[in-house]
Amino acid sequence: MAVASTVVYEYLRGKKKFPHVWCPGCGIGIIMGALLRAMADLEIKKGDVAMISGIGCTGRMPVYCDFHTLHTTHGRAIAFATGIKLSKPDLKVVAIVGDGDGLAIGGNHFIHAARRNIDITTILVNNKIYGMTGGQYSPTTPTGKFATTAPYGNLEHPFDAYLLAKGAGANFFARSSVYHATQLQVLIKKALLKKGFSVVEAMSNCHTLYGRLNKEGSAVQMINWFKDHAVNVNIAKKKTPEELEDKFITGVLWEDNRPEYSEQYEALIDRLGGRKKEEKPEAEVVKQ
Amino acid sequence: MAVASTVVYEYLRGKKKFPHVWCPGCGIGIIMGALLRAMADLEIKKGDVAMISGIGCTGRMPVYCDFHTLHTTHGRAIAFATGIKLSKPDLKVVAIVGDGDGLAIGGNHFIHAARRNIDITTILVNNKIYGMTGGQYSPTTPTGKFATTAPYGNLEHPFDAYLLAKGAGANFFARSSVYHATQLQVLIKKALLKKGFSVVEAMSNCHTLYGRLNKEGSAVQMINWFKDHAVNVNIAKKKTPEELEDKFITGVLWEDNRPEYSEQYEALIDRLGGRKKEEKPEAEVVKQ
Amino acid sequence: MSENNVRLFQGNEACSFGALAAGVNFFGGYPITPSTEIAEILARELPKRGGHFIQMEDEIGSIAAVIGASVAGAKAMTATSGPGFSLMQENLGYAFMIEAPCVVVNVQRGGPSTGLPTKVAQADTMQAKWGSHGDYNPIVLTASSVEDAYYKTIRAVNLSEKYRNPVILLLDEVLGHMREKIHIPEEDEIKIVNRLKPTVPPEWYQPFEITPTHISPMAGYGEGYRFHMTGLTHDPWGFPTAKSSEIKEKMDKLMLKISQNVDDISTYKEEFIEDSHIIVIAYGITARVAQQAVRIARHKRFKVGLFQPETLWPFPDKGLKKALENANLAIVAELNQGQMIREVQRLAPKKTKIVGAFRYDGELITPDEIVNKIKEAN
Amino acid sequence: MSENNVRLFQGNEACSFGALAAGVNFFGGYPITPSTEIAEILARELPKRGGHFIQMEDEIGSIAAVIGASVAGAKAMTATSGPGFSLMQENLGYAFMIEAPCVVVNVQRGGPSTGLPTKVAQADTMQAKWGSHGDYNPIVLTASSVEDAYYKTIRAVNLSEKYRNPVILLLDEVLGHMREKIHIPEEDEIKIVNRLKPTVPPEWYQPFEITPTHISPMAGYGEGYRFHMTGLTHDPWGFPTAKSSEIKEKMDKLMLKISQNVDDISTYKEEFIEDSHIIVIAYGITARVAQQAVRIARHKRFKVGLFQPETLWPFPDKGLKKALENANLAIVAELNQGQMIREVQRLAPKKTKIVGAFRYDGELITPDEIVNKIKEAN
Amino acid sequence: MIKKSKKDSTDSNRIEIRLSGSGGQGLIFAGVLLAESVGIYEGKNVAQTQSYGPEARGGASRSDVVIADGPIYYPKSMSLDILIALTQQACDEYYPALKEYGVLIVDSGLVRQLPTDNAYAIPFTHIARTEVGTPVVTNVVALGALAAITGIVNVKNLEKVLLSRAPKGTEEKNKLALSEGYKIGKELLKQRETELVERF
Amino acid sequence: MIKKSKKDSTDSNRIEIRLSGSGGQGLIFAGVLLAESVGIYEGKNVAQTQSYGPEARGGASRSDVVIADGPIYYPKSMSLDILIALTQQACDEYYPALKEYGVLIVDSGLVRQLPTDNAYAIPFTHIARTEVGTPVVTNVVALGALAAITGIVNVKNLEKVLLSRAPKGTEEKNKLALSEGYKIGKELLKQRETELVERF
Amino acid sequence: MAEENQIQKVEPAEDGEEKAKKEKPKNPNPIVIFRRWCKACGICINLCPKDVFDADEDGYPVVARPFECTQCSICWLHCPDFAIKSTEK
Amino acid sequence: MAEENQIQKVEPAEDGEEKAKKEKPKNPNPIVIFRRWCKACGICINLCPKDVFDADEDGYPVVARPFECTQCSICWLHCPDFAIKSTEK
Ligand SMILES: Cc1ncc(C[n+]2csc(CCOP(=O)(O)OP(=O)(O)O)c2C)c(N)n1
Ligand SMILES: Cc1ncc(C[n+]2csc(CCOP(=O)(O)OP(=O)(O)O)c2C)c(N)n1
Ligand code: SF4
Ligand code: SF4
Ligand code: SF4
Ligand code: SF4
Ligand code: SF4
Ligand code: SF4
Ligand SMILES: [Mg+2]
Ligand SMILES: [Mg+2]
Repeated sequence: MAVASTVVYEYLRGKKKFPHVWCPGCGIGIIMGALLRAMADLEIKKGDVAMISGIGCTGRMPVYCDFHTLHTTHGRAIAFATGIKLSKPDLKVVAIVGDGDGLAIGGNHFIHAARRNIDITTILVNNKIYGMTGGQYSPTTPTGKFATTAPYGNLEHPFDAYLLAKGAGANFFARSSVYHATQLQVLIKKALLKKGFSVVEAMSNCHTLYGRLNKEGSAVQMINWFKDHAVNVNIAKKKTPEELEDKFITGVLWEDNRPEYSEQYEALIDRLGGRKKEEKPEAEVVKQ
Repeated sequence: MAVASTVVYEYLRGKKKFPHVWCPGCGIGIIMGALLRAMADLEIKKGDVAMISGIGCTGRMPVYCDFHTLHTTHGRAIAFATGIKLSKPDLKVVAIVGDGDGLAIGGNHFIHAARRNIDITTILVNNKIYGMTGGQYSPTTPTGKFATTAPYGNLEHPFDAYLLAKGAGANFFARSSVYHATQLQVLIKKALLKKGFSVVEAMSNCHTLYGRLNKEGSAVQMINWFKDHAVNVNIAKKKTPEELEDKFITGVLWEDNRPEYSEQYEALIDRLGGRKKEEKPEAEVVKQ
Repeated sequence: MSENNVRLFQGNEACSFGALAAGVNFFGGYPITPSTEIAEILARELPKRGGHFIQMEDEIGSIAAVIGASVAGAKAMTATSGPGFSLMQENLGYAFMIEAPCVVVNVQRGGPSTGLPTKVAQADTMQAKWGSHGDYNPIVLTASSVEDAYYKTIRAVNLSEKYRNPVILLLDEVLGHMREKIHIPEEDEIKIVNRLKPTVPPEWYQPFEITPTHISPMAGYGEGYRFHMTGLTHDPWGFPTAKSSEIKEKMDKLMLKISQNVDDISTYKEEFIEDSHIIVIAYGITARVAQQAVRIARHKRFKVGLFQPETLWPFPDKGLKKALENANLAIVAELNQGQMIREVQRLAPKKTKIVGAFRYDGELITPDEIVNKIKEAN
Repeated sequence: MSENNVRLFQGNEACSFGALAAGVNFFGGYPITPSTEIAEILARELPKRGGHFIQMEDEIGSIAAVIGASVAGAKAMTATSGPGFSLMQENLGYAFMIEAPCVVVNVQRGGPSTGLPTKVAQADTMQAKWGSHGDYNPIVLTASSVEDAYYKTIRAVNLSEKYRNPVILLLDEVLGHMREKIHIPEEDEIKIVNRLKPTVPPEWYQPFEITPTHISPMAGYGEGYRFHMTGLTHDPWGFPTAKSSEIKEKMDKLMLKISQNVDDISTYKEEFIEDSHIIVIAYGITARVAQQAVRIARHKRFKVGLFQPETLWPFPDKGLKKALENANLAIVAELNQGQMIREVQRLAPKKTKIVGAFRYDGELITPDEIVNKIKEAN
Repeated sequence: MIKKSKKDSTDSNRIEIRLSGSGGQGLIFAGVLLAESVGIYEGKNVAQTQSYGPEARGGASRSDVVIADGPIYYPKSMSLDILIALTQQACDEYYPALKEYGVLIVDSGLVRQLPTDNAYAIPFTHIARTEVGTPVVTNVVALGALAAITGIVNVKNLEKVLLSRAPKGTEEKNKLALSEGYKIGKELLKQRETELVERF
Repeated sequence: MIKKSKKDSTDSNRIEIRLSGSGGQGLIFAGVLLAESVGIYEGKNVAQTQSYGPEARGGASRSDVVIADGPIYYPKSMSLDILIALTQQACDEYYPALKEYGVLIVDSGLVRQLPTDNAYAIPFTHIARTEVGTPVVTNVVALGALAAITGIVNVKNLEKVLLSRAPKGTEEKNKLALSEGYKIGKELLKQRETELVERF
Repeated sequence: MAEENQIQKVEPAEDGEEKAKKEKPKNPNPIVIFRRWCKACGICINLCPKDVFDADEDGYPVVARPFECTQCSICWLHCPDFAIKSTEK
Repeated sequence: MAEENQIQKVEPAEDGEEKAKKEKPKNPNPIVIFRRWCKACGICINLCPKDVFDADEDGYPVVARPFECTQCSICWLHCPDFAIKSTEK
């Protein structure tokens, strides 16, 4: 497993774009490192990867990665990625989404891509807040926590992205955190290898906003919080709900093996003899 | 339990709007009957109900019901209903959605209302097809079935609305079919009584399109199919996946008791002393 | 903290407190720069006053919730910027169709697409009128100072209630974020308009009744009236119709309730028009720049006046026509590639030379740029 | 089933096969009356030809998938009607920003909102230009017969490829559903345009290179070029910029690649213009009605001609100005409450009286209605 | 037999035909068959249009076919030369659009109140049910009668098109329906001509 | 001390001040304090604007305050009367916008290369850290100095506003920061006046 | 879940016939079809456990065996068109 | 799930120190901070199990105890700014 300090540079737009925009200590950079190391582990070529993101702090990630990169509109990364994957099925397609981007405005594309089981590896950066716009609550902000639009504490219940993805039909779901950089890398690798819609939820620190509004301290403090509150899925199975109260579960939480969409579509093309171009449009439609 | 033949008429816009637009034998009418009987059972007053729908054959239901009725845009019924419920928390708010309307274009509002656990009773009419537009596949069309946009058989996987709703955090999920009109009525009654976001999925026949395209016969034949393929949830527990292969499970599939959103919001207003109107806006905002 | 109700407010703050003053008791929104402060302030202020705030899952849901609340009886509002405004277009059309009073604030930023989130533009000028499909008749207001934002928000709410029509308030990034002094009036100094309520017996109530004013009374939910509304073209009862005559009647109603009241709705400001044969035309933040430019130019002995539409739609056709009667040069200053200028081209006498002073690089146009246009073109 | 490649086609069918003939190999859509047949036909035809069809979860997803496929290298298209077109506006703006060639067909129905799903209208005329926020420059084509729909679809695809710009094809319910004879040309009779591809070494490749034509070559994914694109205003490399000069350069590029090529893009048809001082102006299905009306009126000895924009945007300003040079009466026939007429007002000489022949009750305007307008106004 | 539209002097031999009834009676399909026969096989210009409510099923339905030698500008009907009405409602609604000497053909089983005694009343549904065994082909029976009575289309061409467009397995029934319709149309025409001769 | 803008003859005593540096230095907050003091307590018209990149945090940041006796039409700065620069980048970028006789005030710890020797260089960050114990109040130290050097705002009013706007518990530190800034500003001013006297 | 089972109990398909045995009203018009709303879908005809209905030539239900009717309610609960009324309940 | 446990094994937090015991490189510059990219977030300083770094007065990390470094990789795997390179791996 690549832990060498230099492997990532191969994948960075190092000459152009650094230092990046993220706040000092922001976990998004750590997650990006884990993703790039996972790519390195799998020896994936840069030209074989399409990386698509939406809008948010998280959404800036493709700027720094030397793939085919597309920074789309807020919430729509997975829908764009769907068009890319379907029309170029040989590409490794990675969608980078934030908790607001991927689960609030983009929730519908998330569940439908999961249902369709199209081969997109989704990295969900969950910092429990809308970072880019300055700290409004997101669908993963825990009940009672503060945000600029939850000045009296959040009244809403958060999604558990795992349950949502599974309920929608995702093929693979794993979770880790910025503290667990190595585990994150391994899980992303698994997701990249998995055919179908796979999600890796990376718990991240937005100390600048979430941390400040909820008095959870600096980047370092928040990262250490992840250390203290992670429970591996195998260990979690033996714990009571009370013991897991303020914990989050890491590891591969869900795996399935349903047929993948773009593969099915290619098979349909083959079945219809669509590989060789036909000469003339056959024209006939009747609707009674 | 109201099974009298006349109770429904109290709730119908009988003088104005009948016969209704649906095809002869369309199950939507049966579902509407079950809903109105459930209302009658609970002695709910017409003026206390807001019924909101989206677009589709299903979406036409409010035309015929003598409540506060709002026929909105495709997919958005639950979002409209959210505004209504929050601003008038005393109303009984019912959203009527189709499988395309509620789960395709409207999927995001569905999962977020579930997450927020706002007190909306959603009747999901699942006929496994886009009826109104003439038979395109929907997110509940089973794999392999035919539709006008799936001329070679549907390649996609259907949602299980139950798993989706549960994964998103719904408080209550039940399922029945047009064959099981009485059970449907009882389940809707339970849903209406349940605080929070509750869903009743009513399996319905669209023989005109789904039935015709998939050679599943007339309304009567399709309704009888529901009879033969329903398994009550308690019985289902004892069956193997193979035995349940082409069956669907009925009854209350999921129930929880999480705090309800609009109630929480009213409590917040009380906490802030917002019941009595304040005299003057207190004006101060600082953002560093 | 202040003397005599004078406060230092951001434009977005003024808008928020204007909304509260006008009686807005429901806000559904989704954060987006540079409008977010409006949501943040109302999240804090509304529950204190018994009102409701909700952050929806996206802008489509936001406007839907707002319309729902409006139909149920609330004074409802949302605030957004370009990308969110684009997403709202379908349901905004629905609000026009069912004649739901509500206010949409668009704090404009640079576009197209994600564009320039923290930079200023006025490039949603046309979208505010034409963004949704089909024919509809938006009322679109603008504001050019923080205090103006306060009063224009009140006016937006009042007009929406009066005409049972959605009203769009077009602000911009500079105004939304700039701070100025504003005098907060006493409550009784503020005129509040409430929608017409039905007085007929419930059985007779038609939510889209054809009336001489083309405005139909609107009952809230739970007020004893039960009725149906739909985005399908409908008859006065609110039920879908396919009859040509009823369709036309509905479409005419939607049009006439606005077009017959342009004089009430549409306002503009003028400065130095009488003696001028050069007229600068500008709205919103750009109008302020133009005010300065006009003064500079007049100081330089140019006969320049300023025409400032306060209402963009319906456009103050009459006022502009009159203002341009003696003009041989019109300078249209706007922060886009030329949008309002098309209205000027439509309305100006042939003799008037029309020149655009456009800026669309994310910065506010300067008085000098406008003055230079005057010099060049004259 | 046919003789000499002559078929009886619906407008929607013609559009679908036109798309295939032009090389469209990706369609992402969501059903909506009256455009659904296009999706249904392409669902059947595309996989047979190795192309891809996908029914997305909504129209937002549809246009997103289309743009994604386009960027990846496909010729991509979607088809919808008013409500779906409104939902697409945000991402459509994105497509303009990243200069993604793609075609959006809008088969217009009655609006606003859900309106009249099975009835005809031309009320998205303005929305097609102004529906998204910010400044952008759509190419909008129209068609007036089934055969025209076939060729205009091909032209739409070609123009989108040539100018690296989204193209909107505005059809309508009547045309979409009507059947006429159409002669299907041989493959080699059809001119196909493909987007410019880069030839520079990959390290040098700028996806938004500033070029004399303002059109930048576009590499597909997996073709050896890696690049970044964003909806934020960007520099030639595709990276976000906040520099005024770069912002302006980008915005100018977007504008100029269209405005400098109006003569290539914008086409119109004329009949009996030379000797006429009455000009009827109409597009799409209404132009056919006007063709008949003009003939009837001329038979009645009115000096009437017809000006038919084939390209709505950029509007054929020059052509219309010329056509109206000697006109003292212009009749603008459209199926809405007055949209294109604003362009005519903008462009017509002052002496020309401009009269609208509007119909907006879901029915097609009749030749007699236009003839009567001519009689009345003359 | 069909008078040229007097209204519009610009059209060459424009003939407007409306097939009307309720959704599900296959009128749009019938319109397509007619248009294709005349358009593709008889070299005329045709424009086939339709109108239907949002319900798509059940409500009123109509299909118009305009036929002309020259170009067809206005594609919809203005005043009908021929009206086929398969329901009373359709007959009542569209009869006023029929020209003075236009031809009215109705399903005599469903249209009981005739607006004129100058109509061809034929029990299409009944014939379909009894002679072919299914009411599904009512539209085709009506087409056969139309061909016989008006002569605007060659029944052989109709058959060709019908066989190419009909779902597999229904060819024979459709053929039968067409010929039954044609037969009764011819009979009626003969009878009517006799009547006319008798009257004058 | 501050020259009236010569550029625009229409404004009465228009003064343009820019507070610049990097995100997180609290410059917008400082601008608000200044605007509120002058606007609410000193009866002038004010317009405070800002500009920031999409990153919101980290990047360059600036806050402009325009002060005038009459109406302020153009709300942004055109040519600065006063520039406070807390980073080298800000100083380099905005110095050209400063008027010929404008006042430049910089953080001498962070701005090492001065574009003019006619600047007030004060180690704000250092003072905040050493005298108050936290760099968070650097902006307030700068405000104090601004008041002392330019006299455009009364430091008492600044204190009032500061205390009302500062987060609970930080009042004392803020007060101290303000007065430390004021103190050094005064000192420097005195020193500078002496220098000037010496020079001429 | 207990009530769930009850639901199954009142399920027409399972219990209709049993109930039917118990009580047989002798009303000659126990069931009325509201012809203007009925669309002849055939559901009532097919679901009636007592085979009370015949179809007329257009497929509309005709109450052919009124005395067989047990008022089990299946027909009106399943009529999608609200076209069936009982004169008894 | 077996591999899951392996992952836990390579978790720096659990194993860093053990590894560190095994091998101690004697390189005087085992770790390089790329100052232009570093934002002084303090993560490396705090997470390094061997306390290799000190903070300078602006908070930037300084490699103060190079010989302690075990090349455990924790610092560079967690540097959000890609500002740490090892000279050894
Ligand atoms: C349609 C639209 N609505 C709103 C926005 C404003 N916006 C940008 S990013 C963002 C939220 C980002 O939150 P998240 O996805 O959690 O990403 P993070 O910044 O936390 O990484 C919002 C609301 C937008 N750009 N577009
Ligand atoms: C934005 C938008 N897109 C598409 C449509 C067209 N449309 C109307 S109903 C419908 C699908 C209805 O399917 P479903 O929700 O399953 O309802 P059903 O008709 O089956 O009851 C669609 C796609 C629309 N009205 N609006
Ligand atoms: S605001 Fe939060 S999420 Fe965004 S860069 Fe800063 S720390 Fe990261
Ligand atoms: S099309 Fe299907 S869903 Fe719609 S009314 Fe007919 S049977 Fe019902
Ligand atoms: S109630 Fe209806 S279903 Fe039951 S026996 Fe009587 S007629 Fe039959
Ligand atoms: S179930 Fe209702 S609609 Fe169907 S045939 Fe019986 S009475 Fe008629
Ligand atoms: S590799 Fe980094 S974290 Fe590990 S011991 Fe060396 S300096 Fe410390
Ligand atoms: S972790 Fe990286 S950015 Fe943070 S202090 Fe260390 S080297 Fe600098
Ligand atoms: Mg986030
Ligand atoms: Mg459906």
